[in-house]
Amino acid sequence: MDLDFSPAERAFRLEVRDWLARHKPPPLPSMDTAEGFAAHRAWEAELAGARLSAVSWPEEYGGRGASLIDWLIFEEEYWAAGCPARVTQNGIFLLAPSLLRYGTPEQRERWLPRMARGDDVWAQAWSEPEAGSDLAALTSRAEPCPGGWRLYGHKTWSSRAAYATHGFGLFRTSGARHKGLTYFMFPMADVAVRPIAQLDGLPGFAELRFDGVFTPDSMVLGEVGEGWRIAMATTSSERGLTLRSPGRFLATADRLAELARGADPALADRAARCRVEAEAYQLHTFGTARRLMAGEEIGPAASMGKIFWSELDLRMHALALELLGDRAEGWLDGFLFSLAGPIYAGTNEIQRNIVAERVLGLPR
Amino acid sequence: MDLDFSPAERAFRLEVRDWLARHKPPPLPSMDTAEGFAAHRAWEAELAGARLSAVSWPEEYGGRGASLIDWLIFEEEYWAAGCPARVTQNGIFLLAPSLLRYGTPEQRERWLPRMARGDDVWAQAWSEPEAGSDLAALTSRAEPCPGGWRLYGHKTWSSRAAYATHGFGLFRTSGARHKGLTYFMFPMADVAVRPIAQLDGLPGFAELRFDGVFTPDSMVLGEVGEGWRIAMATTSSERGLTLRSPGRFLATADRLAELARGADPALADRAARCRVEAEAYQLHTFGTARRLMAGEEIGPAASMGKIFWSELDLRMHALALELLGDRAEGWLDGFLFSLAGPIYAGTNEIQRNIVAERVLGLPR
Amino acid sequence: MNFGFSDDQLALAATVRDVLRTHCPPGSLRAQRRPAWEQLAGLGFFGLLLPEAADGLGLALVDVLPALEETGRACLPGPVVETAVVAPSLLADVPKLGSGAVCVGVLPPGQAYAADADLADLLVVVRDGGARVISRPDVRLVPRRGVDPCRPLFEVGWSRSEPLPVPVGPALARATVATAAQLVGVARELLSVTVGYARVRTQFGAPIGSFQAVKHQLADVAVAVEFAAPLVYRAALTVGSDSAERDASAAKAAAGEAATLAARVALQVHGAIGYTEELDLRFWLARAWSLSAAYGTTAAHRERLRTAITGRRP
Amino acid sequence: MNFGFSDDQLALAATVRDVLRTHCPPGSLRAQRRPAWEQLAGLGFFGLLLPEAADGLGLALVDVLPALEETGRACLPGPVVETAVVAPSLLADVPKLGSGAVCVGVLPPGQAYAADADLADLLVVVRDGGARVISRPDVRLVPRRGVDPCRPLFEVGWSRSEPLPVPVGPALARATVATAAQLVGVARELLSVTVGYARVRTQFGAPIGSFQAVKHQLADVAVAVEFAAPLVYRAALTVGSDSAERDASAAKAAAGEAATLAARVALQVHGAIGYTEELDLRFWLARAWSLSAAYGTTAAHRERLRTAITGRRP
Repeated sequence: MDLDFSPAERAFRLEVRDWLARHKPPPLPSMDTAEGFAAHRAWEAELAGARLSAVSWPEEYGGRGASLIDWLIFEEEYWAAGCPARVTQNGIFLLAPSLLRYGTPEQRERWLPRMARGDDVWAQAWSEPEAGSDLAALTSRAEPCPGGWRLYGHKTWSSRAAYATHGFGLFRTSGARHKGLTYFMFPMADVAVRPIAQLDGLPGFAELRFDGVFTPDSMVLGEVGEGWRIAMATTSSERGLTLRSPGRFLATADRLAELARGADPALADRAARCRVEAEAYQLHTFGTARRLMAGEEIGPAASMGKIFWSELDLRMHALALELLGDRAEGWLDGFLFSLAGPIYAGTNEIQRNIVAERVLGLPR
Repeated sequence: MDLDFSPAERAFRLEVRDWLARHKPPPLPSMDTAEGFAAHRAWEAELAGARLSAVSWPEEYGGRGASLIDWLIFEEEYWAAGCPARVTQNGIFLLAPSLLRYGTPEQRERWLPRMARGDDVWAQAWSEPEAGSDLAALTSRAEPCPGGWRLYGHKTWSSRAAYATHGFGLFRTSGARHKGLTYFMFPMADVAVRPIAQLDGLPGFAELRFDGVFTPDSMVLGEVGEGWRIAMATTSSERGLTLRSPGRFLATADRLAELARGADPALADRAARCRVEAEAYQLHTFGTARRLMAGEEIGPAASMGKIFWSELDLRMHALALELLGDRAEGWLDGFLFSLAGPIYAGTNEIQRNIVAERVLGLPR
Repeated sequence: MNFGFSDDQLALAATVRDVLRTHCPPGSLRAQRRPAWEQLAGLGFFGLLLPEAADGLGLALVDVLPALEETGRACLPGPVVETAVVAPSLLADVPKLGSGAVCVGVLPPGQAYAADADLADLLVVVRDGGARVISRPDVRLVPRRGVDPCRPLFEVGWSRSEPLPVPVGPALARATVATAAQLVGVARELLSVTVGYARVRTQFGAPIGSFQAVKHQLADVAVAVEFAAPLVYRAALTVGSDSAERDASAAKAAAGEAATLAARVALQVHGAIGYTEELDLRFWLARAWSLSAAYGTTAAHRERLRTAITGRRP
Repeated sequence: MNFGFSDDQLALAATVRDVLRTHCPPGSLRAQRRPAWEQLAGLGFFGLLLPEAADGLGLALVDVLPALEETGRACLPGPVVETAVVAPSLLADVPKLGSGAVCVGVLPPGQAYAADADLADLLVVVRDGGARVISRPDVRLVPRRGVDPCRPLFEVGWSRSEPLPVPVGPALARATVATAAQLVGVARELLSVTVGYARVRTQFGAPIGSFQAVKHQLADVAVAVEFAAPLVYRAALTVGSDSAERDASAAKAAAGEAATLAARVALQVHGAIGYTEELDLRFWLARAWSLSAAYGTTAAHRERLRTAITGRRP
């Protein structure tokens, strides 16, 4: 057991740190505005130019074939440098793992490089009004038609959809609760998009209505009826780790520790605790990366990570507001975003059920 | 709205304070030892001599017909003075409210004065091995016989039973889940008592086995089949308030605040928080007393108090251990006792269900 | 010992509640800066605490506490505490104060920005233990981003200002208690709205309010509010006494924590929809957060309590 | 970067686990002061960290960490950390130390009483930054009440003592990390025993482990242990470095909190029966509490971390 980075890993860290120091843009407008969206997209293109937008992907798709450790190093440097949020997040971290694992060579060839450059920006379309936590209750459906499928139904909480070029999600191709779901990619062009403004007034989400939106057979991911399995599999593999890397929480904890210098010791105590918890998540992730690189699956244990980082993030931002009082401008966006952490990607109530039932083996 | 004590209340406080200052015994051995039991019993007799063992009872039974406010004042002074735990607790605070409300004049006459003097010490016999939180699942039964009843079955977690002279509890007189339960008092003489040692090695609880223990008709409390209603009614009336008075938590919080002087501010902060919470419980109780004195019932809201004081008590003792490290001798008994708070008298999980379903109106 | 509100005190609250139900519906929070202000003025609301000499009713803070709780429950915008609670003890000699015609803003100590300063005819600035009053023409305002859309913040500059001869401590303690009362109202509304949602929203074939995880989170909110309120009531009773500051801190810290817990649970139980602009819930969430930081953050009040109770300074 | 234990490290732990399963069953906790001591000595357990020059194996702390976790999981009594971890770095020159024939006790700084001092042939007393060693004949012991029946506390007096020339800091950091590892083992065992109970104990016609309130409490324990362990592992790796003290404090605080949470939930889920002398559970509860206070309370370590991370001293 060790915590030592190899010479190559140390060199990679320095390269990333140096490149970011030279290319980091000034603070960009919110990616949920047209202007900000364009700016974030341009930043993704610049990252891609240095093969830094998706370092863990194979080189042929615009990555560096980097190890999970390298990816964690990249993330630490990226967030420590205070770089912009990733407008390509949904595609790179939700869709791409499934594409790499279940996609055809043509699909990977066709979509990954454009995704890496931000040419295409993907929106996720998981939830439906009546199926929030209960994904298997989805009712949107796909009907076969010459050359492909027509999508019907109603999705919501689709992040980035207000400006995205493409989307992906599960649609019913038969009645079976799980086996009836198929994983579709689709162009946003013909989807009726109604932006949903969030607490901050900006449309981070949208409602999507499909009335016969056409998508070709070539945009079905995996086999028909395999959608649920594909979505779950990637949830419990890399995605369990890559959804939120430790780097961003370490960076937040450092900003918080700075704020706490000279603060009341009772508050400084809480800030120090947050920093240590961010380190715990970092160390735990190094252990998880090791297991994944050895070919193991994380499985339901990924739920423990989701509970831990989402509640840490919330505590950190709430503490920052307590430390800053009405001077908290610089933390408000992060605070509002952190509030969603225990909700999205499976509420923490669901996650605790998973830990209790599938990790600890308690009865359903 | 005011928080002012009347001249009479202030005078009563001073009388109690003065009497306790002159009569408070040195620390007694644990009441769960034969020697300590006797000593605690003697102390109850001394209290009774000054009509201070059950101040809120009518004078004819050895009380002072004092108001709930007077009782709260007594409790504050009693615990602030650091007086012994009450060996008569079960009788005075669990049985007596039911006796006063549902007992016959003969029963009150017969039992209350002896209880007030500690001549009789009562053990509660609520739980059974298979019915801990689920009281309505009790299986111990009572069968009619000439002149009274014969009790059969198995009770457990009977506090004080190792040395008590009498006991009380619910026994089945028919199969109906609730309507089949009757409230019995019984002499301990013929009950097979197996003491259960607790974490501290002392028998605070006992297992009771009844194989035909005789108890006369005169020791049935209320109507046959009314046991459940009687037990629940007193739970949600005074008992909801008298189970744990604010006085003892205020006294603990003051000891804690003393410990915290000069401690790390992060710990002192937690001690100050505990003191304020003890005050919140005190104030809340003044409000509850007002409603009860106006003839209102507390009802399920009593569960909020149970959750609040039991978790406050636990936090206070855990903090004391953190403050004292291995010098915590003086707090160990209290710590072990506080751990039981969220368990007895209805676990806090049950209490939260009650609050959610019966106070907030959430579906069962 | 009679620790409960009188019929008069509750009747006043009921009146205010009715007025707010009619004139400060959730919709008005999107449209108006000062809904129900005239109607409250019509009730004499802004004169309740004014001495009779100043054409007020000369009531005590505790008399209006349930009414203030209602302003929180309705998420009433505008400088209500400043005009109805602070002004009477600092600016009693200002003419027509009781009529609500004069709108007052306050920049409390330890705060960088003044809430609702754009509405203030008179702005009270407390610095270095002393207070100065500035009239609208002499004020320069720079908008600052805050968390509460109905309680905008402004950085304040001024050309001329009048020193206030009266001590400012008591007025701030009263404002702190009044804000705590509003926080209790905000928390109660967040709780009842969330309970209502949990009863109708179904997932996995059952109302989410039937899941124990949801029940217990909501029960914890109920307990937090139930035991914060008495501390607020006490603080209103002792606001003139030696323990005024300490009791006000206990009230504000407990009410702020109850309200932020209520907000946290409300959002968690509502899920993604609670996070949207179109749901009114957001106004109460924002109020819980903004008032928790008003007249001293929870942390600042906890520090005061620690010093008062354990003598432990940082 | 290879943050996981090697096969050798895990194999050592498995061996220790087997020995303890046989020679330190729960029953032995009621009967013996030092169960399995000879068997561990037979394995060479007490020589693992000794330099080869002292007939030890010269292993690093991290190599024995999983084995130490097993001693916590089995609730192994006796001065194991003192003899197997502290002694090798302070008393390496004592003959036959590796054989387990010499039993060592420690009175750490900031603690009033020495645990298991009645078993100690040599007692190390750390005061004023320096360490002294006292041999059994020169020690006077007064029993003191502690929370852990298997880890009795003694007030220590002595007639003669030898100063130890070596710096004591590193040895204490190692003892702190070793104790944290035991706490992780204690927490894991408390969790698995409680999960087992929750699966079989029925109330209201269902196993209590099927109630969400119980599930979520146990899930929280699982999360606490899951994220405390890596901090302990790191501390074992950095114990020789500049960040040794800080990392040891992070490990001890997190492990202590995970273990006390596990104890709290274990008791709550077991209910009254968990509170009884006859159930073995109490030994693990007591160990969680006693080790949390050993080699620095959680509070003391949190204070250290605060100073290291935010520079904020009391």
